[in-house]
Amino acid sequence: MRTPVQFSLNGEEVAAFVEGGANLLDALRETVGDLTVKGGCWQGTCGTCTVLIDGAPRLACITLAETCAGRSIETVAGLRRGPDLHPLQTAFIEHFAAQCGYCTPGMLMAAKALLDRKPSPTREEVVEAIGGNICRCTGYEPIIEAILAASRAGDRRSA
Amino acid sequence: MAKHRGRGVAAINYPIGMNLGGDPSQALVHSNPSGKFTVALSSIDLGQGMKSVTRQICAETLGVPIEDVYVDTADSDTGPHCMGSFASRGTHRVGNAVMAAAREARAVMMEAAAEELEVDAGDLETDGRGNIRVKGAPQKSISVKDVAVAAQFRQGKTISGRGIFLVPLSDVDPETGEMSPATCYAHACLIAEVEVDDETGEVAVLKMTSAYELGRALNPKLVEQQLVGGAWMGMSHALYETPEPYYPDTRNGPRDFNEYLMPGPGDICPHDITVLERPAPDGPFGAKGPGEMCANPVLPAIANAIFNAVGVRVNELPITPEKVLRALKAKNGAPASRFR
Amino acid sequence: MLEFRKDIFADERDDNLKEVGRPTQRQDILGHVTGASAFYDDHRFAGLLHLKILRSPHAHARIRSIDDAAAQRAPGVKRIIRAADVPVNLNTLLSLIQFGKDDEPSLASDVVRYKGEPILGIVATSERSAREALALVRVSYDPLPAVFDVEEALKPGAVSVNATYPKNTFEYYGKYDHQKLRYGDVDSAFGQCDVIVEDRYQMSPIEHAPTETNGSIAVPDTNGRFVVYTSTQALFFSLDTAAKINAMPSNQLHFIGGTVGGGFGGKVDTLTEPLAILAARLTGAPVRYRLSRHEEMQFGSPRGAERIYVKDGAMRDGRIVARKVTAYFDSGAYTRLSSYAAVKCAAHIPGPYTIPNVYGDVYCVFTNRTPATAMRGFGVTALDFALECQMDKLATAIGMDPIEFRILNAYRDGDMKAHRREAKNCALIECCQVAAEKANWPIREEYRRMSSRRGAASAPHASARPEAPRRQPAPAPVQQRIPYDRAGEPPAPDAPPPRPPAPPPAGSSHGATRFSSVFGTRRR
Amino acid sequence: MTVAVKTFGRIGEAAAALSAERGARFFGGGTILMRMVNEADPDVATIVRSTDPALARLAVSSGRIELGAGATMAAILAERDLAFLHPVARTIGGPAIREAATIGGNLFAHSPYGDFATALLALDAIVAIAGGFGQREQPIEEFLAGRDRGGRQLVTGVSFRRPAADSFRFVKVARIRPKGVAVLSIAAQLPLASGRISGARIAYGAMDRAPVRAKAAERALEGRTLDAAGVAPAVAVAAEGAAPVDDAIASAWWRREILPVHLRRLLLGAGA
Repeated sequence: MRTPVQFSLNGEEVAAFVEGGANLLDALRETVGDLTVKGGCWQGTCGTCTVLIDGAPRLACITLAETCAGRSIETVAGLRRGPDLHPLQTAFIEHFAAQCGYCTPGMLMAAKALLDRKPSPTREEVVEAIGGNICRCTGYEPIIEAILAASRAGDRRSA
Repeated sequence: MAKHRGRGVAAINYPIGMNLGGDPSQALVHSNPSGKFTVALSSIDLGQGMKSVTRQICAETLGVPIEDVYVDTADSDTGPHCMGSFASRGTHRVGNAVMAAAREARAVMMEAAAEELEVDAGDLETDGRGNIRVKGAPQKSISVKDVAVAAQFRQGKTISGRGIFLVPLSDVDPETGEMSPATCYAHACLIAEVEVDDETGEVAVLKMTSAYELGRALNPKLVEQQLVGGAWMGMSHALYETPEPYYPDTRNGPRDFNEYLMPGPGDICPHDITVLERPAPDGPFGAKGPGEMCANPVLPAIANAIFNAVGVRVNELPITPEKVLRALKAKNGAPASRFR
Repeated sequence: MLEFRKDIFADERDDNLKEVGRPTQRQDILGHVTGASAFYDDHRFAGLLHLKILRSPHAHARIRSIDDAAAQRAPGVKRIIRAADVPVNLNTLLSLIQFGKDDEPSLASDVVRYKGEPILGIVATSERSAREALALVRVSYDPLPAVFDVEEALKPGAVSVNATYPKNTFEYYGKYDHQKLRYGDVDSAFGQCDVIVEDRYQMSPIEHAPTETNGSIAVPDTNGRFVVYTSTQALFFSLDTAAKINAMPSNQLHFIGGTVGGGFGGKVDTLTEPLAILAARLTGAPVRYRLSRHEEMQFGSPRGAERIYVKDGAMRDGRIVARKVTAYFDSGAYTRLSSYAAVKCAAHIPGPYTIPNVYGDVYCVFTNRTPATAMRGFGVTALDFALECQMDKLATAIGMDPIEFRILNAYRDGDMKAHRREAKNCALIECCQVAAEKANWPIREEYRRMSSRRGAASAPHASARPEAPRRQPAPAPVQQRIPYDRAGEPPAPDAPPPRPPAPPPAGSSHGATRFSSVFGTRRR
Repeated sequence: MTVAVKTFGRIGEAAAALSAERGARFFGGGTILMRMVNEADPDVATIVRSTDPALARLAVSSGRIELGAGATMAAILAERDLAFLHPVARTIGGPAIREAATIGGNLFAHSPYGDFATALLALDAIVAIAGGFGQREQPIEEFLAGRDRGGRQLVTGVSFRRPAADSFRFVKVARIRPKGVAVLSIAAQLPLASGRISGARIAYGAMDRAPVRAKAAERALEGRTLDAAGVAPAVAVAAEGAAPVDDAIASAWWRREILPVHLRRLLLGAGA
C-alpha cells in the first residue's frame, strides 16, 4: 500500500506516494528524483545520505519517509543559490576536499548543520560534526580544513 | 598508566604500471571548429584525478590553455581501449597515450597555422594562451580558434590525433624469475611517530614525516590528495582494518561501517610531506604514479615505531591493541621510552 | 603540509612548463560539490527491475537440490536466473590476457566453495520483493570439509578447493606450483654472513570499502544492444568479461562509467555486470544489480591475505648479503587476480636494496574463503611490510641506525636487481635523506652525501664506503643467530673483514651480471 | 509485500497494537528498526508508531528525573539540566544518529551497543512499560535481564533520582574517534559520605549481551576513598560478573584485560 507524503524539499513543496516502510533516501532518489543524495549503506552507518530535516542532520536511509510529512528537508541540491555556490562548496573546491566525490554531498550537509548552528566552530567541533560520515579517499584532513575555512569566510562576511 | 613514544622508519619503491607490461591504453584528441579540444578516453576516474591530469598533459602538449581542453572518460562507444585504472598505470600509461594523441593533433594544428601565416611550420610556436606565433616574431601570430576555423572550413584538415602507449609484454624465466617487471619506479621514505599505552596496547599515531619521489608531480594538489589520503589508508591498514578479525578463523566478519574499523577524523595526525621529482625517462613529462605506493611505507613505519616505543614486534596485521598488549605481556611490561 | 625539493635532480628536469606542474583544479570538482556528478546509479529508467543474489551459507558444500518454486510465485518476481541460464558459466578474469584457466562460475551449480558464493538470482519489481523471494528459496547442501589456512591447503591430503586447480595452487608455466626467483647463492651467503634474521609475517585481508558499493544497470537498447552503466574500474576489462560470459559480440555492449565512488582495486572483478546484462536479456527490461553494504563487506572480494617468511643474512658492516622470501597469497576459492600478484611480488623481492644473493618462492593458494582481488599496492604492500620490518630488525641486530642502514643497502643506478635488470632512475637514498632531515633524525655526514646516481660518492662497497658504524649496541659476532629484536652482546672482533667485491664481469644477456662471490658486484 | 505502518496518538493504543500482532515492531528513532526494514527482515511486518507527546517528555527536577522513551540523544544534549548525561549521549553515533536515536531504543540495543542503557543501569533507573495489560514499572536491572525473553513490550520512559553533584562518571572505550562502537563502556555513580564511597553503582556495557552491574566492584568500593589504595580492591574484582564475547570490534580476552585498567582510570578520575 502506498501513502502520500508531502514535505518541503529545498524550499519547494513536493508530494510523493511512498511504499509502506520506505526510507527517505529511496523516496528522494526513486520517487522525488533528487539524485544528489547518495546512498552508501542503507544501514545508518556511513553518513553518505546525510540530509537536513528542519535544520537537523539526519540519515535519510534510516528515516521513515512518512515521518517527514510537513517537514522541511534540505539536500545538497539546495545548497547553491542559483549560480552562486555556498561558502562550504567554495571551500571544498579550494581545499581539494573531494576525490571520488561520493561522500561529498553528505559531508557538505553535515558541515552545513554545524555552521548553521555554530558559525565559528573549533576544529574539535568540526571533527565531531563529520564523525558519522565515512570518507575513504581524503584522509579527512582536507575536509576539516575546508569546513574551518568556510566558517572563517562566514566570519569575514558578517564582519 | 604509562604511555611510551617511539619513531619508526620505512623506505619503499613501487613499480609503475602492470607487472611485465602488456597493458595498453589509447586516447583520441580532436578540436572543434572553434579550437576547443576534447580528449576521448575509456579510462576511469575513481577519484584519483584521471580526468584532470590527462587534461593538463593534453593542454601542455598542444600548447593551449587548460580551459580549452575537456576530457571525456569511460564510454566504450567513443573512448578507445584502456586496460583500466589500477596498478598505478593511469598517469603513466594513459598520460603517455594522451601525449601521443595531442602531439599528432598539434602537428596538424601547426601545419594549418603555417598555411594561414604562409610560413614554415617549423618556425612556429604556441604561446600557451591560445595563439600560435612565429618564433622571434611574436607580432606575426594567429589564434588557435582561427586556425581551427581555417582547418575545418578552408583547408579541409582534421585537427585531431590518435595515441596509444604500450609497454610490450615481457616473458618470465620460470627457473630464475628473470623478467622486466616495470620501466620505472616511484620511491618513498616515511617516519611515523606513535604513542603506545602499555596497559591497554592502544596505539596513537602522532605524526608522519615523509619524502616521496614521483618522477614529476603533474599537479601538486592532486599529488597531495593521493599522498595524504594514501597515508591515512596505510595507517588504517596498519592498525585497524580487517574483514576477518580472527583470520584465518572466519568468525565475526564486519557487516557495516560500525564494525569495519577505519580511523575516523578524530584519529588522524599531522603529515609533513616532501616531494622529490626524478623524471622517469618514459613517463609523460617524467611522471610516475603516486596512487598506490603512498600507503605502503606507513604500515612498516608504524610497526617499527611501536617497537621503538615499547620494544615489541607485532608481525601480524592489523596491529590491534590486543596484539600489542599480548606482546607486552609476553615480555612483561614496557621499558622506559627509547624515543630517538 | 606538502613541500617540494626542486633542487634535487634539478639537472634531470625541464621545469619550464605551462600547465604541467600547476595546482589546477579538478575538472570534476563542481559536479562533486553540487551532487551533480553522475555515478552509475544516478541514471533512472522506467520499469527498472532489481536483481538480488542467493548466496551460499557454507564455505564448502555440495548442492543437493534447489527448490525455487515458492520464490517463482512470490509477488513482484519476474524471473529466476539459474546456473543453467548463464551462457558461459566458467571464467577467469585474466583469460582476457591469456593468463590462467577458467575456474569460476557466475552461479554455482554443483559445489559452493566459499561462504557467499552466488547460487541463483531473482529479478523482481523491487529490491524488497527480490529479497523476500530469496527467503523462499530452499537449497539443501551436503557440507564438505573446508580449508582456510594457506599452508594447511598445501599439505598432502588437504581438501581440494577448486576443481580446476586440484592441488590448491595456481599453475605457472604449465609446470610449477609457484613463481620462482633465483639469483646468486643464498645458502653459501647464509653460511658466511655475520647475522641472520628470520621471521614470519601475516597480512590481513582488507576490504576496499568504497563509499559506493559495486553495481551496474543494464538497459536493453535499440538493435539488440545493451547500455550498461557501471561502477567498474576497468571499462573494457568488464565489457569483454561480460561479453564472454554472455556469449555476446562485444559490440553489442555499450559500457558507460568513468565516474566511480572509490575503487582501490575492488571494482575490477566485474562482479555485477555479467548477471545484470543476462537479467536484462531474459526479461527485456532494464535491471539494476547493486551490492548491499553487507555483501560488499563480506563477499565483494577483499585484498587477499599474504603469509610471508623472510630470512636475511648481513655482515657486521651493515651490508645485506642474502635474502630469502617464501610468500603465500591467499587467493580464496578462485583465481581472480592473485596469480598475477604473485608474479609481481616475486619481481619486487628483495625490495629497493642491492643484495647479491636472493631467493624467492611465491605461491598463489586456494582456500575456502571469498576470492581475493587487487587492492592499492597489489602484490607489494604485504611484502614491503615484511621487508621493512626485517630492515628494522637487521639494523637493531647489527647496531646500526635504521636510516643509515637503508641508505647503505639502497639500490643505486647501475646496480643489478634480482630479476636481472639494471637499476635506473633510483631515488631511495634521496628520499631517506630528506625524510631524516625533515624529521630531525640525525644521520652521519657520509650518509647525507651519498647519492643514487652513478659516479656519485655512493656505493658502500666502493672507497667512499663509510667505516663500520659506531652506533650502539656494538656489532653482533660472527655467525650469531639472532632472534630478531634482541641485539647481540659485544662482538668477538675476530671476524675476517669481508672480501672486496669482484670486479663487474661483462653483462651477459639481458644485461644480467654473474655473481662470482657471495658479496656480489656493484656496477660503478 | 510492503510493511504496514500504524501510527497512534496515544501510547496505550500503540501498546495494544504492538502486543496484538506477532510481526509488529515499535518505531523509536528507527536506527535499529529501519535497517531491518531496509533488509526486508521477515520479522518486521508492521511498524507501530506513536505521536504521543508524553513519549518525548523530559521532566527534570532537582530530585527525580523522568525521561520519555522517545526522547532523543540530541534532546538530552540540548537540556542543560542533564549535563551529567551529556558525556553519555555524545558517544551515541554521530550527530545525525543522535537526532534519531532514542532512550527507549537504546534500552533494546544489543551489545556492543546500548551505552545509554549502561548509564541508566548505574543510575538505578526504573523502566515504565505499557504492555497489553496496562502500565507497569520495573527496575532496569530486571528489565535488561529479561529483555530478550520478554514479548513485544513498549517502554514509555525511565526515571531515576538525580545523582549527587559530580558523583556520576562515564567512559566509553572505542577504537574509532569520534564515532566508534564500544569496546566497553563503564558508568559509575559514586556517592560520597564524608569522603568515603557509600552505595556505589557501577555498570558495564559490551561486557555481556546486555549492560550488567559490577556488583563485586561495588561492594569492594563500599566505605573506600577514591585514591589508588582505596580503589585497588574494586579494580582487583573488576571483571567479576562480566561475560564479554568476541565480536568484530574486540575480543573477549582484550575486553576482560583492559576492563580493570579503565575502571581504575575512571575511579581515579583519569578516564574519559
